[in-house]
Amino acid sequence: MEKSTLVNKNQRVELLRKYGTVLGAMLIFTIFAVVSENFFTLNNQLMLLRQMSMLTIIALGFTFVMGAGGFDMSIGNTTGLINIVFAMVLIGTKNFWLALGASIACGALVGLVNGTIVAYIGLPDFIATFAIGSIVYGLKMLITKGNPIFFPADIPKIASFIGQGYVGKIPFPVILMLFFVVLVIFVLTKTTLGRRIYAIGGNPVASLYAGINVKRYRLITFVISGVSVAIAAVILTSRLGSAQPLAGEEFLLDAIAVCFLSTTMFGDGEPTGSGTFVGAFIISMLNNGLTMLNVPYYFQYITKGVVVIFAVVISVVLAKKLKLKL
Amino acid sequence: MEKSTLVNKNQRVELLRKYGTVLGAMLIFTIFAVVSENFFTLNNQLMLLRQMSMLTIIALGFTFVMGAGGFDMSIGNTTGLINIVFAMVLIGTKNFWLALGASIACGALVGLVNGTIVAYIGLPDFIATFAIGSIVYGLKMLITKGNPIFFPADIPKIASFIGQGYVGKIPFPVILMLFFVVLVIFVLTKTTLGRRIYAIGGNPVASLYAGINVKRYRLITFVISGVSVAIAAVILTSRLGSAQPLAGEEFLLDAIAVCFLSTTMFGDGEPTGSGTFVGAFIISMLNNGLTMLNVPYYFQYITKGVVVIFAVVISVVLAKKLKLKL
Amino acid sequence: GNTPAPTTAAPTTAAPTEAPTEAPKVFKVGINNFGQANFFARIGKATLEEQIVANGGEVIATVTADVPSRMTAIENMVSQGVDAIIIQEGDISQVAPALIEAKAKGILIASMDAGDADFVDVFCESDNDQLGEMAARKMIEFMGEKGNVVEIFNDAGSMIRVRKEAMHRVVEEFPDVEIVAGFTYAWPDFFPDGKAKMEAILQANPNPGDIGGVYATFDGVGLAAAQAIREAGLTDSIVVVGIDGDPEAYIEMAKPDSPFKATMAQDPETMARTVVDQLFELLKGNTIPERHIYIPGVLITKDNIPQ
Amino acid sequence: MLGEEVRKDIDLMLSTENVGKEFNGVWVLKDIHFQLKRGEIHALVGENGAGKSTFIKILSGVYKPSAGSVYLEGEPVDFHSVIDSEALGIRTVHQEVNLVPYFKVYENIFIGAERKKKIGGMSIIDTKRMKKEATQVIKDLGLDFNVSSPTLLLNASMKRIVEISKVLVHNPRIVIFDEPTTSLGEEERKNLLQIIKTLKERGLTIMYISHNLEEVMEIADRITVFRDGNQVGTIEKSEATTGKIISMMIGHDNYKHYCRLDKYYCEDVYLSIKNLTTEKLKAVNLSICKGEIVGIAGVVGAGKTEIAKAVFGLDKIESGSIEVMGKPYVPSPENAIRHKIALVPEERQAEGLIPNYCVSKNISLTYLDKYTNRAGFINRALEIETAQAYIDKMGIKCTGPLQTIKFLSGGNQQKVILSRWLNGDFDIGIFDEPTKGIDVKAKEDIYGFLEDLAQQGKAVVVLSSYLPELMSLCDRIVVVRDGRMIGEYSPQQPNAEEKIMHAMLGGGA
Ligand SMILES: Nc1ncnc2c1ncn2[C@@H]1O[C@H](COP(=O)(O)OP(=O)(O)OP(=O)(O)O)[C@@H](O)[C@H]1O
Ligand SMILES: Nc1ncnc2c1ncn2[C@@H]1O[C@H](COP(=O)(O)OP(=O)(O)OP(=O)(O)O)[C@@H](O)[C@H]1O
Ligand SMILES: [Mg+2]
Ligand SMILES: [Mg+2]
Repeated sequence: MEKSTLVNKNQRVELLRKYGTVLGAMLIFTIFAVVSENFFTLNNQLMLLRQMSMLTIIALGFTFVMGAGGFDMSIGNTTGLINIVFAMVLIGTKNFWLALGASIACGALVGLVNGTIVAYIGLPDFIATFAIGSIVYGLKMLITKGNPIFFPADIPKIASFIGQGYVGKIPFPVILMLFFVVLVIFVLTKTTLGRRIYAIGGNPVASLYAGINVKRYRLITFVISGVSVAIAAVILTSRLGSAQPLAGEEFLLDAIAVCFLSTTMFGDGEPTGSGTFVGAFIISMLNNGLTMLNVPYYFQYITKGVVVIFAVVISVVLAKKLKLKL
Repeated sequence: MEKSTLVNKNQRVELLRKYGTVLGAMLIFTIFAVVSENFFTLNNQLMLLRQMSMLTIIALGFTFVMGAGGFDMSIGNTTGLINIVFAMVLIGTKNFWLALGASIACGALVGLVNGTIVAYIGLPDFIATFAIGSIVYGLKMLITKGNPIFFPADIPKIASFIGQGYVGKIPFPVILMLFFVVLVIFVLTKTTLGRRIYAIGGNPVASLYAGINVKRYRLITFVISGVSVAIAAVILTSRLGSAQPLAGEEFLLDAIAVCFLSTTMFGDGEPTGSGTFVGAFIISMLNNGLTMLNVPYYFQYITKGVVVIFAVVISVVLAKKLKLKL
Repeated sequence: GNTPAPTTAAPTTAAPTEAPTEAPKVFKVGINNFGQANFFARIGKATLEEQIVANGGEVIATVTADVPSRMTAIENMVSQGVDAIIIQEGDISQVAPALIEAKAKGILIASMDAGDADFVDVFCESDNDQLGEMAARKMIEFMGEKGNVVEIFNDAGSMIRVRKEAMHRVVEEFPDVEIVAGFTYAWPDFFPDGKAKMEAILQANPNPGDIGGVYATFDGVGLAAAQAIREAGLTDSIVVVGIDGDPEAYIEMAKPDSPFKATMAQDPETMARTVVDQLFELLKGNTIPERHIYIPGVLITKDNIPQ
Repeated sequence: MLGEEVRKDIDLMLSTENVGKEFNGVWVLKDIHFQLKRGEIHALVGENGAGKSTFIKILSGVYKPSAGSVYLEGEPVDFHSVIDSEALGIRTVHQEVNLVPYFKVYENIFIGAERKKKIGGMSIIDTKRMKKEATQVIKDLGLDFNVSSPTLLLNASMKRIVEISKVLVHNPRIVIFDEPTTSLGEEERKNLLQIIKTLKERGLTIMYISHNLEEVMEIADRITVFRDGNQVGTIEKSEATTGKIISMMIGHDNYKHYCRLDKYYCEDVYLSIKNLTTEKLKAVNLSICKGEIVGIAGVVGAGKTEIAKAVFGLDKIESGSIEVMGKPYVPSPENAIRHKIALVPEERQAEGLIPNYCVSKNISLTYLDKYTNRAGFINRALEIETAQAYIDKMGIKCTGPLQTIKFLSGGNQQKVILSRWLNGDFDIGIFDEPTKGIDVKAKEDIYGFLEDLAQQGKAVVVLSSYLPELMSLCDRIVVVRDGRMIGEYSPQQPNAEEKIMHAMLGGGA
């Protein structure tokens, strides 16, 4: 038996499968760096990181939901609701921490509602969170009638620091994002919470038989998603200096795309913390690089679609060589 | 033991599970009919049916995709592309049948591309069709730069009849819709195609072992979805008297909601033709009835969300009494 | 075209001499608003509603964000027995078939900044071509008639396209002015998207002088661009002009370090009041002097910001 | 009715009174008075659909009983979910394998029982320890494989071992095994029985469900027999004989052992496999004729299933060829059906069942054209009629052809899936472990059906790791080991069984 050559070949394929999307990302990165002189500058890279910070944080929360085999369609609308809650409490109390607390509570509450009807009542997650998203949309329009809320001059400094501040040369949202990326990678790979979430996503019946409280864990993933939406919304509001009720709706589809990209990397068909980071980088890099190259917007959409397909193809085609997939 | 009463009780529960959502729909219908004097008039009902015809036809195509366990995120953008193709060919050739043929070919092509990369290359359907949708969006904006295309005066009569005509008192799109509803119910329940599609949705591995060409059938479902989008887009364009590149994007989320509602009715967790019809009716009836009652638009979103959740809850809670669910 | 409204009786100038004895009919007026994302839409809608009530009418208000839904909303309003429909923003011809059907039932049609069509009985609008042209001229004036321009637009809005084209026309006149870059904002989630894209443009053109002017087709994206410019420290070398007269734009312009230098203010309140008043004249069976009414835009700079 | 004092009997671990369960108005369990003594191995036997799995699902909290109560050490218990029963030390190795496919073996073993360590006051999972303990548990079961390999790549028997290990790491007091030896080979089976005995010595109380009465006779202290949801009786091992158990199970005495009478000798070759090489197989040559029954024997993991998969186009062929009646054949499932080749998969639940389909739709699936007219419409009446015929013929316990298959018992699901192919329009049928999970009596019926197929002139290939069944059924037996053909034997030749065993196990054994 030529076991060793077989193993080596398979290991190479396996490596490519896990890192294929990353390679694809690096390729695009290189192209941008070569074609646009201003792309690969420290300033632009820092800005890119700052732009992606909110999407990344939302997608990290979504990673938990998707890791447990679920789906959350309410994140886009919830972002807008929390923008408003944050601004209203901040302007009303002039207390940043109170506003932050209210935002997180509000995000957790939406997550709790989602989680309860999905995990405990047993509604299909797609339709349930979609309906909750619709309710949240109605609520925020009811409150604001669509009006944005701009910060007055006398709000606490920290409220603008969160989204606009710097630590040295590094934008504060970037630091926040990296903190959460590391935290999520840690939780998902090193703690029982992460193990169990993936177990539930992989086989809910097996998890139930193993004595895992499947319902409770699924609920938790929705709450995590809600809280991460809240954090991202606070950064967004601070970054924009105003609460836009409709800002953040674009995050929904982008976060979904990011998490699906994430599933093609590193892990074995489940989204990972690091994969989500790279996925968010790919999506944000495309937005940034294509705008810098002044590519007409319709070509941007075409390019984005093509790139996403290629990045995923690399992983999927290689995964197929390794095992039977349908 | 009182076997007979038990049987009766369980049969009642089973009936409620299958018809719970329908009951919910009837309840809402009755409320509208009582509260709004204009709701339950022949004219309004016919108009309601006409309004729902395009959504229904798109959702019927989606039913095939979802029946086979898949997902198609490209339908919204594809609608707009076909609006344009139809109008351009119609205006260019003044030949309705040519324009119809081109539209259907275009829909089938998008479906073929979706199906190929999903079924044959093996990309996750959500991300792949999402990316294709993005490419389609870019293409249609590239062609039109966002400008609508208005019909000139000299287009063939039939081109406006499709969307605006009447047969007796009945709007022609309603007749088309009913035809497709019956056709789809028939295909899904009575033919081998339908049987195999649901089998694939139920267990793709087992279907493969049963000798079903799983890839080919999954491809077919995407083509069906593309063609049904094309038909709906032709009706829409005819109805609007112009091709709007962005018209139809809302169909995506509505069609998804309709198909998920459909899974809660009649069948055993898979979407059915009749369920899709009722689902589209629920969504459209809410739009219509709430406007009749002059409910502010934000309350409409809230009400829609609440009603969808309740309709699904009725089925799900009852289904639970019947069998073990996680 | 200039078709007179079909309900027109004789060309009267004086108020009708009807007997005030019979109970005045309460007219139901349906309004449809395109999205709720910017100040123009909101103020316009609120004023329309107020003014209808002030005229003794009953309001049926709908808000939709895409064409098929708008058509559905129109049909639903017709079913409800409205006497008139006001379409605010968007492109009225996109829903022509539904409105023609409504018209056939004797319902009056009004357009508020939503374009014209031969079935429209009253049409009030800002002259978007004029708005675009004046904003562009002001921008070029601020730029000293030379330099590079960034345009922010979205092809999906008809008035946005008109404004953009007007600007292109003006730029043609100045050999030293060139449009070098541009981007489309997402709608309705334009603010974060507009800001992120402006940041990317500034990274691609990082030096003072690379860009001289930013032409924002409406104030909302102008605000987002101004934020990005301020954060990039390029306030002194770039001028932003917008269109709308958004109160938030006034606040921005009032700041001493703002790159936001001018906006062409529309007057949604006057526009809404005018359209409603004219419509009620027609409903009461009177004639109106002018079917197509322009509400002129006002150029606002730091020096004449309204309070 | 037991009195308080009996229930509190120090020897009584678990007992039930009047326990019953109904689904959709059908009582599948009635009045069960069951007693499990501390430290015993208690076997539960009965035909497919007798209610065994349902009963243990009640004991483990998956289902709530519709009637009666469960007592643990004399105290009434009311389980709302598996979590409750597991908290009290009851663990179950379920009939169906339930693993997370992409988890590594040790990760699956420790689901819900993750080992943790403290680093800087933070509790994180201790991968090293889990690997070590997992390796040990598997070693205790007499096996040795890499606990870091993905579960996805394991074969059926190894997955079963993982399931058992999963239960053992929780240190349970009561372990319930629901048909744990299906899909195990002889070696593993022996090891497992040994393990169960060891567990008993460690003081665990064990319930054991099996269709293999030899196993039951070997390890059980007491045996309870279910029939049609009723408890027929409980007997001590000393009073038990296989014959007695069978007659308690089926309710009468006239039960015959299947024995093949006519033997067939190969004439015209239908399918020939030449130098077939895949990732697992090495130059396999095999010819199969119409009318014969060929057995393929081999230990677990020898490559039996791989031969079948290659022929059916499910595995990539690296070299070699396959011919059907002398003409080249390109394997793919669809092409296989067209060439009248059938494959009845080994993992019938995962690879056969359409869970939401009713019994009749499951039966018609592969040969749907048989029920379809020229215009493509399915003849529902014919479908139902056929299904009813198989329900009667195979003794499938269900409410009728329209019952959803996921509500059937494991063995009855197997029977339905088997019916799908038995009714098939094939010339060569490859049956991978055809009697897996099937009760003693039905097993004999299935042997009869296979022989009928051969009588009709079809080629029948039976893949099995249970040698006795091949010995009584086959015209010839081919042995594979490590992906290679080792030899061909006739069951009639002297010392056949010994020679075959030797070939299966290789030089060492
Ligand atoms: N020691 C091992 N470690 C990991 N995987 C193994 C090992 N032994 C066998 N396998 C896996 O098992 C598969 C071979 O099992 P296969 O199903 O072909 O055997 P079989 O002879 O049909 O056995 P059975 O049907 O009795 O399980 C191979 O795909 C291989 O990946
Ligand atoms: N969830 C359910 N819904 C309806 N009927 C069920 C359900 N579960 C089991 N049954 C029925 O209960 C009966 C007993 O099934 P059970 O699984 O307990 O049998 P078993 O003795 O374990 O059989 P096997 O040997 O085939 O595994 C069967 O007739 C089955 O159809
Ligand atoms: Mg069982
Ligand atoms: Mg096998």
